[in-house]
Amino acid sequence: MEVREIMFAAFALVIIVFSVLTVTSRRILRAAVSLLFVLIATAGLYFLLNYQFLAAVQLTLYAGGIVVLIIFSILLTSQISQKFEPIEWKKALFSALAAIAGAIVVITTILQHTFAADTAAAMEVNMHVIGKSLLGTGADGYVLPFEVISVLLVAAMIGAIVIAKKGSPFKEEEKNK
Amino acid sequence: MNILSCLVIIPLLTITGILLVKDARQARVVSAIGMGIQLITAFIIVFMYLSERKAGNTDQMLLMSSYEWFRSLNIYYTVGVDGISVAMIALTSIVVSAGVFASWEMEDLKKEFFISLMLLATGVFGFFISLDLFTMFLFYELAVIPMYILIGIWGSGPKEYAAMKLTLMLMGGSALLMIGLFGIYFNSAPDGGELTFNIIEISKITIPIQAQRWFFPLTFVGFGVLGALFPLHTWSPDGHSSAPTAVSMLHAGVLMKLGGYGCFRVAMFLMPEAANEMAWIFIILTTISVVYGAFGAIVQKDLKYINAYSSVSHCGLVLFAILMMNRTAMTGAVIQMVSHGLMTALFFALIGMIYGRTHTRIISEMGGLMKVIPFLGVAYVIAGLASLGLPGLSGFVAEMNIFFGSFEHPDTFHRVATIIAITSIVITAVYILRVIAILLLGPVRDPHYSEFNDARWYEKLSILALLTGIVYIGMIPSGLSGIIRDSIMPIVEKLM
Amino acid sequence: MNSGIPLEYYLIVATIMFFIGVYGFLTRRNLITILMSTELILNSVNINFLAFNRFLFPGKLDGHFFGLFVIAVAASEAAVAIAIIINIYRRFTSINVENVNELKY
Amino acid sequence: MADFGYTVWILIVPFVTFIVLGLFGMKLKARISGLTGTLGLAIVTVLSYATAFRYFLGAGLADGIYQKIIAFNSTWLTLTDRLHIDMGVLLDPISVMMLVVISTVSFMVHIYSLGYMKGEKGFERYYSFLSLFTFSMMGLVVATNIFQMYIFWELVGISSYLLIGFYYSRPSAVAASKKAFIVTRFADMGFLIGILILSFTTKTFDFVTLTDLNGPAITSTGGAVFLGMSVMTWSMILIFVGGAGKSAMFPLHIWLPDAMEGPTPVSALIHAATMVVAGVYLVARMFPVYYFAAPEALQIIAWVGAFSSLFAAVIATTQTDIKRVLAYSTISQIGYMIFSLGVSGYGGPEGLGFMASNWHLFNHAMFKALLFLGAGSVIHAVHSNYMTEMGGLRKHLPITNITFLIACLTIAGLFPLSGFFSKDEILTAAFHHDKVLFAIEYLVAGLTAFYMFRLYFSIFHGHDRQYDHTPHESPATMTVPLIILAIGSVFSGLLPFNRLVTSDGAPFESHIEWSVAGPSLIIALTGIAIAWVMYRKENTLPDRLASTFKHSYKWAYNKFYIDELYLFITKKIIFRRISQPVAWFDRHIVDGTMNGIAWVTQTVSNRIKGLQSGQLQQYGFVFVTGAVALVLFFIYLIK
Amino acid sequence: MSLDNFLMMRHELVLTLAFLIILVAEVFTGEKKKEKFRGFAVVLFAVVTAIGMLPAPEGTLFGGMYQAGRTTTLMKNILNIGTLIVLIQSFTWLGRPENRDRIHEYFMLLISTLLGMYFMISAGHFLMFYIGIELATIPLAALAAFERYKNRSAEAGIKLILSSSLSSGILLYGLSMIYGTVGSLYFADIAARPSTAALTILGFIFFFSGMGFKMSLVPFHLWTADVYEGAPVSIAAYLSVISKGAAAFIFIIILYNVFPVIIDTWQKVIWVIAVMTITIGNLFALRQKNMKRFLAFSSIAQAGFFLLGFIGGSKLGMTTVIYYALIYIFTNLAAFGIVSIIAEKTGKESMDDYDGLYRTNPKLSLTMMLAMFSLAGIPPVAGFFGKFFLFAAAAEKGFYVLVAIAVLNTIVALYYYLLVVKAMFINKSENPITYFKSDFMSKLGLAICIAGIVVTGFASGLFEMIRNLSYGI
Repeated sequence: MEVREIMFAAFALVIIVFSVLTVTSRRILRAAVSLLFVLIATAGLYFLLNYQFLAAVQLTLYAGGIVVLIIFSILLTSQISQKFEPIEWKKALFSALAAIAGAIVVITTILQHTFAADTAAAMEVNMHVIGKSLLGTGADGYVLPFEVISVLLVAAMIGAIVIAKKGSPFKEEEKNK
Repeated sequence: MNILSCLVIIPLLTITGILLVKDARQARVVSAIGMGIQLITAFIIVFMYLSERKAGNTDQMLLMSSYEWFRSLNIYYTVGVDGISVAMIALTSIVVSAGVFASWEMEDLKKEFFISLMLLATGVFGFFISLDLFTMFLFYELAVIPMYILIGIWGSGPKEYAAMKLTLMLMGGSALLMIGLFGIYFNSAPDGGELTFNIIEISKITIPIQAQRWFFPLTFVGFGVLGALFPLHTWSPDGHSSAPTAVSMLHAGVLMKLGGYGCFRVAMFLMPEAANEMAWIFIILTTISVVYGAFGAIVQKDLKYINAYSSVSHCGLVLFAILMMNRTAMTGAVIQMVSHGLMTALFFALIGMIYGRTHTRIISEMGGLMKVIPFLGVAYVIAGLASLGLPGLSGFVAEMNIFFGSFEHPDTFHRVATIIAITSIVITAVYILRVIAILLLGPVRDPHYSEFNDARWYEKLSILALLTGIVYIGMIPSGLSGIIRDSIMPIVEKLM
Repeated sequence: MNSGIPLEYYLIVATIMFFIGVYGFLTRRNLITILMSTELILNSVNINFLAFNRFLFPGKLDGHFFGLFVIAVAASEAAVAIAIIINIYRRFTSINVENVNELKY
Repeated sequence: MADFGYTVWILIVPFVTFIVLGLFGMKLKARISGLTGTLGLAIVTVLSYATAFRYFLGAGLADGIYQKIIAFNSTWLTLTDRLHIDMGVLLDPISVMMLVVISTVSFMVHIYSLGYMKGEKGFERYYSFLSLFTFSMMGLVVATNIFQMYIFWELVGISSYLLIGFYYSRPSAVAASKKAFIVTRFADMGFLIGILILSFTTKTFDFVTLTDLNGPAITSTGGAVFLGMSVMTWSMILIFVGGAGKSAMFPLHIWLPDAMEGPTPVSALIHAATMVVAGVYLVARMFPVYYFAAPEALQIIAWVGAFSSLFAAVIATTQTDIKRVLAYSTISQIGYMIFSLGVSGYGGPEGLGFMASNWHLFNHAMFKALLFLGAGSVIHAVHSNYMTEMGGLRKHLPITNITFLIACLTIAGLFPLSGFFSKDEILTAAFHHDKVLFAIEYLVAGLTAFYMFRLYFSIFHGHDRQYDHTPHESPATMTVPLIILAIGSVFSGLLPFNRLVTSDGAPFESHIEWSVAGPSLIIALTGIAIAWVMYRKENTLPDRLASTFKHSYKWAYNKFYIDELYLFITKKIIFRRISQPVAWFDRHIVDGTMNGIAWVTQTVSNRIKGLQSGQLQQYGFVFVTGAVALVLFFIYLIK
Repeated sequence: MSLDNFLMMRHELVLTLAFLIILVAEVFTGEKKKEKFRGFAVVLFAVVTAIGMLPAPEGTLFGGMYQAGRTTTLMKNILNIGTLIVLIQSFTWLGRPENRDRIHEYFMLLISTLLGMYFMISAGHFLMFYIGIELATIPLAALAAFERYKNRSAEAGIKLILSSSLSSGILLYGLSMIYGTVGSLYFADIAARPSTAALTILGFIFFFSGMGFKMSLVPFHLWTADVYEGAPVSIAAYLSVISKGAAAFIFIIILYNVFPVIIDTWQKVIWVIAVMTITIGNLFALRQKNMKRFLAFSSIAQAGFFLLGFIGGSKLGMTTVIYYALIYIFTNLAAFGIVSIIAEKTGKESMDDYDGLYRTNPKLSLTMMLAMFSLAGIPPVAGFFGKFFLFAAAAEKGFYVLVAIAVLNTIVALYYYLLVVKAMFINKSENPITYFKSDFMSKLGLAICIAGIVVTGFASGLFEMIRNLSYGI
């Protein structure tokens, strides 16, 4: 077994185990931490695939940003020590059935498919290439989505603010129905 | 501009006029004037038609004109008339005018009432002049929908239920019809070329028989619902009994004719092969309609119900005759449409007027009305006699054409059906005379009746307009019959 | 370069993760944990994209950039979602999804 | 051939009178409208007589045969390519004879009514309806084709309806008129179907063509056989059903006695002299077709006629309402005529029955109208219809008494009154045809004499009853018609019918056959004698007889319960077993299906509301399973 | 970039500019002037709409990442008109004291979602499409939760955003499979490299589910009613017409231009989904009493009708979808407009409250009736023409059974639309909504809608124009 394979197996194992923990853990902070592990393991997979840049982004933005955001909100809204009540078995059963059935169907389909690889030479993925592509305006250039995503981020920010903003001239209680 | 389009425009202008006047009482005057002009226009059209024919114009449709509408789908606003449409137009204009006068004393929301009525008229007139299936369908639905409002607001009894049922069943019919129309349209150019909605164009080609087998029954049933085809007639008793007077008049008098008219103008004319193949199914149904409606009418207690069932029977006869597919029977069908239109409108007008005085429509609660309101009584008797097919009144002419035409059919099945249908004339006599006996004759039932006024001027106007038509057709039928016989020829030839 | 591990393995891992996320979405009561489940789902998709990109179409960077943008979108989505969740917490004094059902039928 | 175009006016005049009186009668004075009607009829009568004289005295004759003359004809409505309805005037011996009969009786009735109906509300309506009737009846008899006949047939029916129901605030009159119309309408349906079949086979409505010996009707093989008889026979039987309905033959006779609810002059005109013989006229009109193409039908006709005459005569002996007695007597006499046609042959002396039938029709019109008008005069005087409330009126009503007596003698068939001649010819024809039928008719002749004199003695003899006021003789407007008609019934037996009205238009010789006439005269006298014994003076004999034959009497008195049978069929079967179930079926099954569809939709809608539970996770569940199911379905189940 | 390129992207650029103007304006407007800003924003948007109408070149930009053509321009213009009406209608609501401090944000969020839709429509690459769809959704969730003080608004927001993230997850998964089997995410490439492999179809179906979510097709529709009911009326309206319309537009473009190869499959899928959508939508709408919820279910059923235009895969189909969308915008906005006005003035949203409305507010009732008739497809209003042509498009390719199911469903639909008419015109009420005067903006909004409802049907020129512009990009 090569190192790569061992690493892959390790990352895969981490991903699956902690994914399961994320969705089953009855303590919310543990779930969040499990998610963190999943995200980190995913970044590991990206490394394996030789996408270092993206792995870095994954670590900083996802593991760093989103998870922190989530943890903050957990702190704001939940009591950390509190354990969730166990899930109603019916709900769990049916959801599990649906998920498993879905997984089986999809995996079967994937395994039946013979993937045809492109003959084109592999592209070196370094910062130079990424930067050029990201700001490229021609074919395979991603400047437009890059611009648009900035609008999205601004809009999301505004949206979050609008909701979180405290109304000044108006008494909250009066309209609370 | 084509004079036929006036028939659509005048009611619309009348609506505008009604909207403009301030006083609700003026609304009725405006509508009366509008419909007066409409009546005159209709008769001008009749004369124009006749003079064109006399001048030797042998085209199937006269006074035609066509405006492009939806170019890419080849939809045109095409109008034109033949003898049959002319007859229906004349009928409609008479009934609508009579309806306006019959609703002279409408109490609530007068303006709205007349607007809806005019809208209904627009739809009906539009339907009869249309030669393009699309516009025809448009006007068809346009005619149906104001019924909901009219019955719902100004009706009586379980009006909401009745209005809803009527609207849904009729629109259900038109839903089937729509599929049928698509079937026709998309098969209208079997050898390539441009698809068309134009009836005349389609009649020149042969729609593939497999398609016909599907779309003929859809189209026929679609129109048949409006023509009270058994077992899809049940909207009729409830709808008619709840509707206000003028609406019952228009609906039974004219709207139900849309069904019969459509059945042969569209279903049979355009898909003759399937019509020949499948006629037997519908003949059975219509024969049932004819007898069943008549029997149903015998035991009814409500005047309007009696008339509604009677309409089922009579309209069943229309469809029955159409399905016989020969010239005489189909001529009879058209005459029956006109005749039934007039007399049933008259019936409903009279019932409305009687109801206005006695405030009941249950026949057993009335009696001896002939003494107190002789004008209405006599008119009712005449309408009744027309309905039971007395010679000299319109019903007879129609029925004889139908029976003799149907019996001409070489097939025994058709003749047996004819004989079964004939029995309806006795049953009709039974229920008509039963009503007359209970309602009009006998001793005056209630001393309060002496306070009743006989018909007012506007009521008389309404009644006389309809009576004139009934008597005219009954006495001198050859004019109408001749026009229709000529015009029915292309259709019959196609069916042969 | 990737000789050892077949593409399918990546895909299977991703798919399993995807459906675990789905399972979480369907069963978790806490709104925040539901949000976390969706993050799992998005992550699994990213693995797919990158694996395909690397194994099959290494000549371009379609999958790579898609993954990048998905991360960004996920972030903004999370931001708005969390803002709403906090508002929910204010309004309902609970972020149990089963309680958030004033609107139904 | 002579121009008879003016005969159209026979139709137009009464029609115009009808319209004028119908539309404007309300505004006229009662007297004026009565006179208008009478004047109109006077014109018709003059025209009819003129036509008759011209026709019989040569204008109608060609090659020694009375021709069928189409005086006027025009197409009214085209039905099919070959069938068209014409309106016209056909003159031949029987139609001309009918013109005379109708105009005479109608004119008499018009005059009579001036007195009888005086002061009635709706006087102008009455005259308007009378005109309508006259118009329709005239149209019927001069019809050039069977369809025109049918049209006027219906019109006669409606005028009868209107006149029976003249006193429309009286429930019994309303019921009677309704019954009359519906029963005849039912029969007319048979007539119509008969016409349908006939015209389908022969492609014509025209009488001239139909009765042409080489025409399609007679030469046709009769078409397909149905239930053992040819289609032609069936059509002729159905046509006869129409005739039987109008002529009140058993079992369609039930309307006629009830029809006596109408004013008495109307009974005289419509229900005695003219309309009810339309059936006879119809068979006579179609006689060649019957004889050659449908002999089975003719046989049926003979039996129906014979049976009806006996049946009605028996009932007549028990009734106490004088108008009803006359009504049953009418049925009986029409039965005679129908029967006579049934036993007749065609051509020359063979057609004796045909001639006799028409002759009897003519005579009957005179004396029966006279009887009814006389009865009217009596009723006018005592204000009652029941003979039990009458007696000894001969002192009070001398003219009525005498004319009534003449009529009774005539109907009994005493020599040399007219009834004797025609009845004798009928019996002779029957004698040559069928002995059983002949015997029946003999019996009927006796019964007729008996019940007529029972009636006569009960009214005019015996002693006075308690009258509200002393009965007095009717005014001249009423008695003059009585006298005229009495003269008519005495002398019409002298008319040479065998020269004028024959089956093929050719005159033939006939003479009284005393071997038949003698016994019949004796039987009639016997009948009169029995009546003398029983009713001349008040005694207990009738009651004792009635109690001796209790059951038979009860059955006859109750008209053999035919009315009840009809009531059962209409009320129990048509109403209860057909109409009500149909109405129920319509409301609950057919309509119920429609409502059911709506109900199902609503219910489903209510049941599935749980799908929209408000639970986000459930939405997700549906979402995911939906997507997975689609994948499964479209990738693995259908490729 | 040349001027032509700018012109090609003018919709997006102008809109971005508007977005920036509002952003800057927010900084510089004082508390008191905020209210007046509403008018400015509406006018600004009207200008944007007008600029969109200008003729412009066609073509692709950014190496095929962005494409603009006659069809997309037309679609964007239609969306512009609809959005303008929504903005006009939300005018009064924005004037409420509790909303005053967030007027700018409202406009910005709305404009950003519209921008997302533009990019979605003009996408030439699935990445652009994805970002567009997210940009069109995420701010909408914020808008749905806009009424901070209402539980229901918050609930609507969370339901929208979480459902949408699930759906976009599934959509993305589908896209990844398409990417894996085809090898590119450029539309042009995918169309050029046909693949009918099972995995492609799986990818397509997952993608379809995501689109189904946006268009609220059954079984992906369950969020719809809850969100419509909870969200502010103008947002519900926006969701039901603009968002749905945009989704329909891009969906039909993708179906026709990207997946023509697997047309057999997607026709079957659409057949099934259309039947389910129409039927379920109708069955639920049948029993609704809350007007917003009622309109939500009705809009689900309407989405099913849209699919009838999709299924043929023909030029007629695309034409009718666009045409119907235009009609639907006017119609549904009229209905929502009235609901919003009444809710604004009286706070009543239940159908029972509408009893006897005609007697007190005849004009509103008539408008509502027109809208209902148009939704039900009753002539002579536009809905009739739209439905007729939609059905014709399906019938053209022989889907008669589908058309039959659809038309029978229109009867059920007619029933519940008539219920509204019945409430307003026929029912009598003890305490009807009293007479009130609407302000200018409400009237303006309704007037535009009425004009649209009445004219769009008859104006065959419009239909022909759309037909000439449709098909392709």
